[in-house]
Amino acid sequence: MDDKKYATLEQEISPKPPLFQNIIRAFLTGGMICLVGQFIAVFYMTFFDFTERTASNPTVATMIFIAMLLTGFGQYRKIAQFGGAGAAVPITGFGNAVVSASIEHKSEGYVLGVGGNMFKLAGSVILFGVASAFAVALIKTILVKFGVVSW
Amino acid sequence: MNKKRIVLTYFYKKEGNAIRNVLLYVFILIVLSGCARLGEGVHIYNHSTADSKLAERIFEEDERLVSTNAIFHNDDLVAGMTVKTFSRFHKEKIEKELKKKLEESYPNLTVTVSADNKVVHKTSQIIQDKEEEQLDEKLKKIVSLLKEET
Amino acid sequence: MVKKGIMTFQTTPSIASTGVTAGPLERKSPFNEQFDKVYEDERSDLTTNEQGHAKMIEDASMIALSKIDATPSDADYLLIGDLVNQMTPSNFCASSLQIPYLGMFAACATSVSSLLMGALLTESNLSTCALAGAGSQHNAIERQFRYPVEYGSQKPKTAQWTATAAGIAVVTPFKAGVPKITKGTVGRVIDLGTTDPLNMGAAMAPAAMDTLQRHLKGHRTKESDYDLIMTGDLGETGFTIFKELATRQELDISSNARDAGEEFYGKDPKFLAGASGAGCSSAVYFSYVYNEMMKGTYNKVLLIATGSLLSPLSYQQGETIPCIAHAVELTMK
Amino acid sequence: MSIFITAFIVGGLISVVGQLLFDVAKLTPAHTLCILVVTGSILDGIGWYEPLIDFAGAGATIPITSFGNSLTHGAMAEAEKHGFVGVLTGMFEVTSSGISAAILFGFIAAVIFKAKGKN
Repeated sequence: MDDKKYATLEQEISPKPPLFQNIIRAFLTGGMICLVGQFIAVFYMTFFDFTERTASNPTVATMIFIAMLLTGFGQYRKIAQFGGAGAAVPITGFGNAVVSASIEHKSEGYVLGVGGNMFKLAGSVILFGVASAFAVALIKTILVKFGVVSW
Repeated sequence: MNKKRIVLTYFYKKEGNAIRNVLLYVFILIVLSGCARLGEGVHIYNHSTADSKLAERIFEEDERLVSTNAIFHNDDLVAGMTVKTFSRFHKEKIEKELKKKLEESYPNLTVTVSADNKVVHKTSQIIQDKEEEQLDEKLKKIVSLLKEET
Repeated sequence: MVKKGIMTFQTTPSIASTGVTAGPLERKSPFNEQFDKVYEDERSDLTTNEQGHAKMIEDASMIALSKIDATPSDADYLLIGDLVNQMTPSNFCASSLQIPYLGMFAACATSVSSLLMGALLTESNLSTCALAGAGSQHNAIERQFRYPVEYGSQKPKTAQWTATAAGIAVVTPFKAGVPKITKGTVGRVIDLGTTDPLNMGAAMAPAAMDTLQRHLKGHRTKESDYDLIMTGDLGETGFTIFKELATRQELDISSNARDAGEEFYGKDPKFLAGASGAGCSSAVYFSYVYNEMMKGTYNKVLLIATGSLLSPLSYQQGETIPCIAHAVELTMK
Repeated sequence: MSIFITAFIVGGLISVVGQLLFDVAKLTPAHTLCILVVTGSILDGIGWYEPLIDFAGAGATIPITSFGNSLTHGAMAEAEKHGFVGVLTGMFEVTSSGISAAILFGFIAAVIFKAKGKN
């Protein structure tokens, strides 16, 4: 049996991801997390001196704090198995990636283990965030200088 | 061994409580954030010598607004407004437009217009409480909050 | 007669006793009753996962030895392996047991490859008591091959759950009343180009089929001669493919083929396609299968343990997943 | 109060995009998140992300796309003031509260918790 023949056989037999169900679940989970985030944002706006713009920072920090608790108590994994991208895409997923790696590498000590491996999974997101921010800002600056667009 | 299990089950029970508590807080938040506001329409609190009729018309004519709270105080005009759901995409544009209109109508006043939730909330409070003392300070604070960037 | 990996053991080395240990989660397994020791704590009350892993293998070895009233000083060889980098749990276990040690690695097929090695040493009169087996610990292996344990990623239905278990068998020269190792087949590495590390069953099924065919052909036996043909950890998906491949090769294994990985957690959908890991096959082979043979339920059994020989490095570099399967035939007579 | 509804819907839809990248494009979580971050950054470059935040609130600030947006926004704000030099200095000035929070809470979690293999 050659590779191609086997690949078709494997495709036939391996259960497909239930796309529709996964999408619904991702929508509900992602929506739910953002809804909780919105409640927190409103909370900060109502009781503290934050505007819509400035409230997003403490909101994100609070969400990551919640993600830390859920990860530590072993619940985030279950939410992610149910919600898929709905749990990975919100900032809580980023928090989960950092927190889970930290907990995991605690056994190697705080410097080499936690410090060295904290961004094992989330590091690529930071890299591409910073790199693309630089590229986009540079391109926009050039375009503005040439008068193609304005700020 | 046994002791450890007891501690563990305690934590698991705690966990359930924690989730319930979070839901409770969320519920409280809905209630709190829902009731501290003025309803639809234009609410003007004039604490100055300026004529507020003009402003009222400007706000009423704009169909994208749901509610407006405008406060006139000495040389300041601070307005907080709620924008219709899909007009929120153009929030900045609406703010700029209205600011320009108001500045044309009231050249003597310093105009601050914002669709920010916080401003709406604060202005609602001031109008509802008919606050007079420290009004100056409170308005200054609103303006300074808006200037913060991050 | 040794030819192209086909082995026949004339002296029929015997499995005098076995020892199986498992983690707390493995209580959910239908084989739970058969395990010799089940820990309350997944780290065996030690600090790190890897220490717990080593302790688990060590305890299994001690249990297996104690059943024949032996001590580590009576054992001639320690043939064990696991899936952690450089097999450190096995190394630490060997360090505390002080039995002459040969580290074995065939990924999840280590249970059978070590058994074959033990039988060879016994057959050639070099050993009177060899310990063979393997173990795996969920946390230590998941972290090694996949993501941190608490990381939330949605696993497909084809993914398997690494079992926390260790199984050790004591291989001695012929002994009456216990299962005997009569034949074996050393597998070839089969790679049909699959690349999905979350569908290992599909990667390993062709290797299992290749070894089964070679075993049947090399020893001139028929699939119906066996009371039980048990694969190691193909899981639900891999086992379905395995049965499909058998049908295409015109082998009828519908009545006697089973998979240890698929049944390990009682087909609980929470565990997706079932169990995997070196501990999965060794725990089932050396507890359930061994006990059933002792009871007389099965007389002739073919064990095919499968292993996928990948590393996190190799699949991140886009390599395919090479797989192996070793077979051993046990008879009660 | 329609902000809650829009937050739910927009947040859900961004997650659905992520799920499609998982299941249809067969990408790993890391690749998917990187694509979303870059997308957020580009959307901010053409000035679409801020209106989305105005529209959906946390529905746009909680998904990882906002991470690219906030970094780009900071860099562009500096660039607007100081030109090309601003792009560089802006990069060093902007931070995301997400990163600092994740570092801090990650460390706290490492002190408090231990990984469990429960299912």
